Amino acid sequence: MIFAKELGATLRACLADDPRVVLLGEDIADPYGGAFKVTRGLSTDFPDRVRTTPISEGAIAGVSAGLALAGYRPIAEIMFGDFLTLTFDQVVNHITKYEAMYAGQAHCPVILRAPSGGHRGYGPTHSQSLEKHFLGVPHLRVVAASLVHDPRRIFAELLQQTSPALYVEHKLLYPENLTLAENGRIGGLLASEHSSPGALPSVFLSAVPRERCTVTVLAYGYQAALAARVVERLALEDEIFAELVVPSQLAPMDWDPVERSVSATGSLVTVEEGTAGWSWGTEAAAVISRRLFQRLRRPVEIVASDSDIVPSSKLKESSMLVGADRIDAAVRVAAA
Amino acid sequence: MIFAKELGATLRACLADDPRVVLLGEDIADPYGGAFKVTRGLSTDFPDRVRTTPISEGAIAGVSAGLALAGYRPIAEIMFGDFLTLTFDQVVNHITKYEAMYAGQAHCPVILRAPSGGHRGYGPTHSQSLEKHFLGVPHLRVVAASLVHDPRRIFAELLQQTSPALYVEHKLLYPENLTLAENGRIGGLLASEHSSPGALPSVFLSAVPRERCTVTVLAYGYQAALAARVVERLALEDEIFAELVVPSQLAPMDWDPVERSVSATGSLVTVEEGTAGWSWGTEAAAVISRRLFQRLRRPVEIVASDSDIVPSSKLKESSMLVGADRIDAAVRVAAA
Amino acid sequence: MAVVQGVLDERLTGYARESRNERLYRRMRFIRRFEETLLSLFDQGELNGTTHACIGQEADAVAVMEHLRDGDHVFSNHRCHGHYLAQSGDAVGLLAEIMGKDAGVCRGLGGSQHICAPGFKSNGVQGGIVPAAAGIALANQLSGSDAISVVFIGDGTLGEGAVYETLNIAALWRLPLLVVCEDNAWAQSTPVSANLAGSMRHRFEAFGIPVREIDSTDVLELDDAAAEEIQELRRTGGPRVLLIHTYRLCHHSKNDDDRPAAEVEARWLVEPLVVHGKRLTDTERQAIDDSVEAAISDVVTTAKGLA
Amino acid sequence: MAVVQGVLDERLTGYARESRNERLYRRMRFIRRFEETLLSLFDQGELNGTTHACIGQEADAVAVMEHLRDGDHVFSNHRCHGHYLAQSGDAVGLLAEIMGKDAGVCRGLGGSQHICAPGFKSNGVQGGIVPAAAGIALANQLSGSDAISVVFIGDGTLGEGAVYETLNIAALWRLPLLVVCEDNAWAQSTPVSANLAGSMRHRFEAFGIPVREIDSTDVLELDDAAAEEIQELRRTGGPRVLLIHTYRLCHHSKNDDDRPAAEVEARWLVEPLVVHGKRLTDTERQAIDDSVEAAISDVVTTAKGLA
Ligand SMILES: Cc1ncc(C[n+]2csc(CCOP(=O)(O)OP(=O)(O)O)c2C)c(N)n1
Ligand SMILES: Cc1ncc(C[n+]2csc(CCOP(=O)(O)OP(=O)(O)O)c2C)c(N)n1
Ligand SMILES: [Mg+2]
Ligand SMILES: [Mg+2]
Repeated sequence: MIFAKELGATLRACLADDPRVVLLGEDIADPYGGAFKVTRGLSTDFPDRVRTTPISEGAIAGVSAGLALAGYRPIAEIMFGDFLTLTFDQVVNHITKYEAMYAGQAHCPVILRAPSGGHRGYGPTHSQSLEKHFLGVPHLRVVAASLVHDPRRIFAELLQQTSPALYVEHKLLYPENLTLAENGRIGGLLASEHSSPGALPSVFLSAVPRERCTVTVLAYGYQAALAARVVERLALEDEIFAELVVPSQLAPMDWDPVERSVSATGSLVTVEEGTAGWSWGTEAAAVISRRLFQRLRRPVEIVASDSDIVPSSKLKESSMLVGADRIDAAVRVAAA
Repeated sequence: MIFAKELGATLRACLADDPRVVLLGEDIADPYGGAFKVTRGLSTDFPDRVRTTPISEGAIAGVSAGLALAGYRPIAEIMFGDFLTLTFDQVVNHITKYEAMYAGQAHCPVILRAPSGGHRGYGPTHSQSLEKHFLGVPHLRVVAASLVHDPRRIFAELLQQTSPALYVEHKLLYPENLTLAENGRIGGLLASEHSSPGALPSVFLSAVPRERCTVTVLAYGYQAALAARVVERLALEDEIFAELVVPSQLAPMDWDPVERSVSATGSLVTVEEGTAGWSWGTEAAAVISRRLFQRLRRPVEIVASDSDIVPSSKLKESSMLVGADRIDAAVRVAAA
Repeated sequence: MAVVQGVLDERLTGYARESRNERLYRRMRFIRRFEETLLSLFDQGELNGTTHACIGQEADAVAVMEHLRDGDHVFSNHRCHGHYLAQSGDAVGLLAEIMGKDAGVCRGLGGSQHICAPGFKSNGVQGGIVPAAAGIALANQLSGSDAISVVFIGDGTLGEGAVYETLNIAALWRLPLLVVCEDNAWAQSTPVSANLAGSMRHRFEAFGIPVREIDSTDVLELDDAAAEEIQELRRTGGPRVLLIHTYRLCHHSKNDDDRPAAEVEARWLVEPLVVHGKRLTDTERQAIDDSVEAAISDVVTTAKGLA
Repeated sequence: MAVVQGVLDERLTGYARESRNERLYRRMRFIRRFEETLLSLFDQGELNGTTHACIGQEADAVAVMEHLRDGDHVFSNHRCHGHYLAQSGDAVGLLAEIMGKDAGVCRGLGGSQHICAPGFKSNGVQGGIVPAAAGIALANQLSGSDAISVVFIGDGTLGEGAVYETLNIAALWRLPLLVVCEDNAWAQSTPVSANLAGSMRHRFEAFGIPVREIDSTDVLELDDAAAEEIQELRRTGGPRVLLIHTYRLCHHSKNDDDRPAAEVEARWLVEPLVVHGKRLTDTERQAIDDSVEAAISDVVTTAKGLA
């Protein structure tokens, strides 16, 4: 149940089940199978519909747009999420515009996949979590891979939609095991799920029932895995009880599960690896501060990486990026 | 004192005073002088340093980056702010990275100017206020033109810095008169200024002294001009007193003036023309909800345009974009 | 002409019984008068926003659309009215759209530069439509159809990197894409000489893409060229380029023309309606002009009456 | 070689007294052994992150840098070690950088792909460095200097639109820019044939830019070509292109090589050190190899000892 393999199997199933699915991306064809090997084996079995492209991120997105407008379901890999910058015009001025500006007469359900994030020493241009800049693009869904969401469900859902999506995959997830809920548990934590109609699911994780938790932690992607460990440890070692909410969809965001949790705990910590300022957590803080104005015990804590480049040096990188230590510290403060 | 003319005169003074200043952009040369005529006359007087470029926004930003790295002070016009999308890679992965990732051994003080905003019926790809996606890019200053800030001071300050900046100019400002404070007044409002060290100034506007105001309105650009009218009218007609804070710099944001005002009024409304969600006002709400957790009388109101395309039809456009009506309604609510 | 929106008016789109020469003249005249009417509606303050007329370039649109079929797709740019009218004949839908009406072809949301109808789309952001058109061509290739994808770009748009990224991919994958490059000598206020280094033709050929280059405002010449290129594209796979040197007679958008008056005047002598109009008798021409005029006037009345 | 960081080691950068052939061999050997050492340090787990070695392409870097002067500027890409070492000789600064040390040339912030030193910069994002290099060339032109700006790109980078946007501007404005395109036959896992349609040479010539094309791993041939191109660039203004067909002998970054073994083996027979090494006697070669070896070993020791 290695995440990279599961994701590859998901894409394989998409290709097998739906003849409209086309995979595009740099170096995604066999034998290489992509920089992170997610697509390995797929071009061998679906040579027409799994295509290595030239190094042209803008055109990858643009050709995907055309495919989608023509009824296909392109899933394009942008080798490093850092290079999503080169697709920004296509995403903002083309892909997400068509359906709305054409009064619903066209659809452009492009899915962009982007291996993202740091902690690997790849340096300033190969380690970023740039998804925050795509949040709030009208008509764009931003979705994050995590270990508690089955990629099969996510892609099945995305392929049901006619709207475009950006799916970010933190690189550190690839070698990890998917940890889906079994019998209401994930590892040492209670697990349950919330799905508002039309929204992708969020997962709740906590050591004890919500009523006994004094803080809500909202996190996605790899940071959600880090946060889960923190939540588990704080419960075991310090009897600090937190409920972790892990959404799969970051924007538009289904705030209901967060609101439900914070209504009980009275306190919120948001966690993300992107840089601080105008970030995912910012919107969470704004929304929850508004919705639960009188019920918040204390201000929302936003945990994000420093507003800076991601250094190459391991030491400097890990002090610049959010790690378990920062999460731990924030949860302790906010649980009080 | 027409804003477009003042801005043109500012750029002329920059060229005259500093031989390192170079202007680049599409159709900026004479006789055309730019799509909004801001640069008219400049290429005639500074033919080497005022250059019409091909239609290549990415390269305009990239060539500017090289000029800046080599010690020049490029000021590039992106004809419509909508096309900033095409400069996103240069801004995020090049221009704002160099100084930090090179450990201070290089500087890249590119200034991008971008005529932005709607209300002119130009349709979905020529009316946007995309600056929200540039907020929170580490090491990028985002600055907004307004009628209460002298562009001469802004550009003088930006040219003092070694960091890059995006300067957004709402198109509707061009034909308006600059309204700088005289004897502590702007029109019918009291005016004063706050400058934290190292930050660009913010202007305070109110009909009565702050102590008597029951709400703070935070707005920039053209929306600040709309908000000023609302503030003036509400005071005159309904004795609702608001203090308007108009920053010139949107990111990183100097929150002190906002905090100071809201400390007195206990209530905040933010106003921007960009679309709702992960917007400028979101960060304001998050920060002020935190800083003034116990002092806010009510949740922060964020006024932003609908999360949608900007329609071409005049009627549909004005109902989708923020206008005086929405500001008025929000201020009334928040003043209570 | 691929697909029709709403009710077609043969006074604008042509009659089965008329000669090829009459038909082509009528169709160009239609576009010309539509745009001139539009500009005067702007001047009268009846329209807001902006617009880019293709006055002087009507022959390109008409010639290309003559050879498209149902299933083919046209992607156009900011200067899309002529392309759209030649493709669809839908004058009322377009005018209502530019008037910002609900009855417009995109319910007034898109406006002048953002048009969508079966087999047709446009977007006002330069360059980015080219990969989209290639994606549509790829869809055709994958589904085994012989439909083609056509994209119109201007000389100035050769400044955008997206064009080259796409040429490379289209050539590598042999996509059934026809790029029609309308070189009208100017991009907004900038002459080709200040915008473009080297050779337009070689820009495409460097990717191994065949280029048919034609310096003409004669719709018959253009029609022949388009016919051959489109036939070759369907027969051999693509991509191909039709590079047309022409001229824009009107201002870029509205009231923004600083070009030398003598240059513009000289081009009025060889504009498509003049060149092709000579092939008709005065009576034939007058008859068409009158019927187009009446039809356009009906279009305006109809569009004004719509919600 | 333009500028030197810290203390130069002539065992690596060359001695005034030695012959041109010895010097060129030494300088290539330096780069080769630096990178091989780097790869083994990675294997030993001494380094983290990633790296792209230029093993097989050393002659390009050495040939070009021989003809640069103070004031010239080099912009390089992800595969920048050879360029940087040939330009600066600063092995300790680079190794310390890749080790993530404060003593590194960018204090460990940039790492392998993001190097800055006087007259040199690199960035690991393909394409976007080309306009920056053009901007530096424009700065030189504006200030009336005869300094030039050099940018290195790979064959695969011809996929990026930014390259073409810049070629157009550089040609229009006659910027003193030398584009060195190192075609090493592969881009990561993708052969040129799957990445590039048409002709590399024509891609540049379409912009009216002169191209010097050379299929060689012989540093003397490359050195002559670079000398002429750079001289012409300074004399006549720019831009110019030096298009080198060469080969990457190592994997793309680390342990990612699926190329046909026979293809790679064949290229080992004509790699720069073999080709040029034949011009030296065994004794001469051995002497250089030994001195480079000792110096590299000192570099490693020194770098390891730094904070
Ligand atoms: C990405 C982008 N940049 C700039 C513009 C503004 N603009 C609109 S039309 C135009 C000139 C286009 O010239 P050309 O491609 O020759 O087409 P023409 O207008 O001559 O038909 C420009 C610069 C735009 N629409 N999109
Ligand atoms: C914009 C961007 N896209 C993708 C990559 C990932 N990448 C790094 S090197 C490389 C291949 C480059 O090939 P080429 O230009 O031929 O240079 P070479 O590696 O062969 O020296 C790719 C795709 C990148 N660094 N930047
Ligand atoms: Mg043109
Ligand atoms: Mg290569």
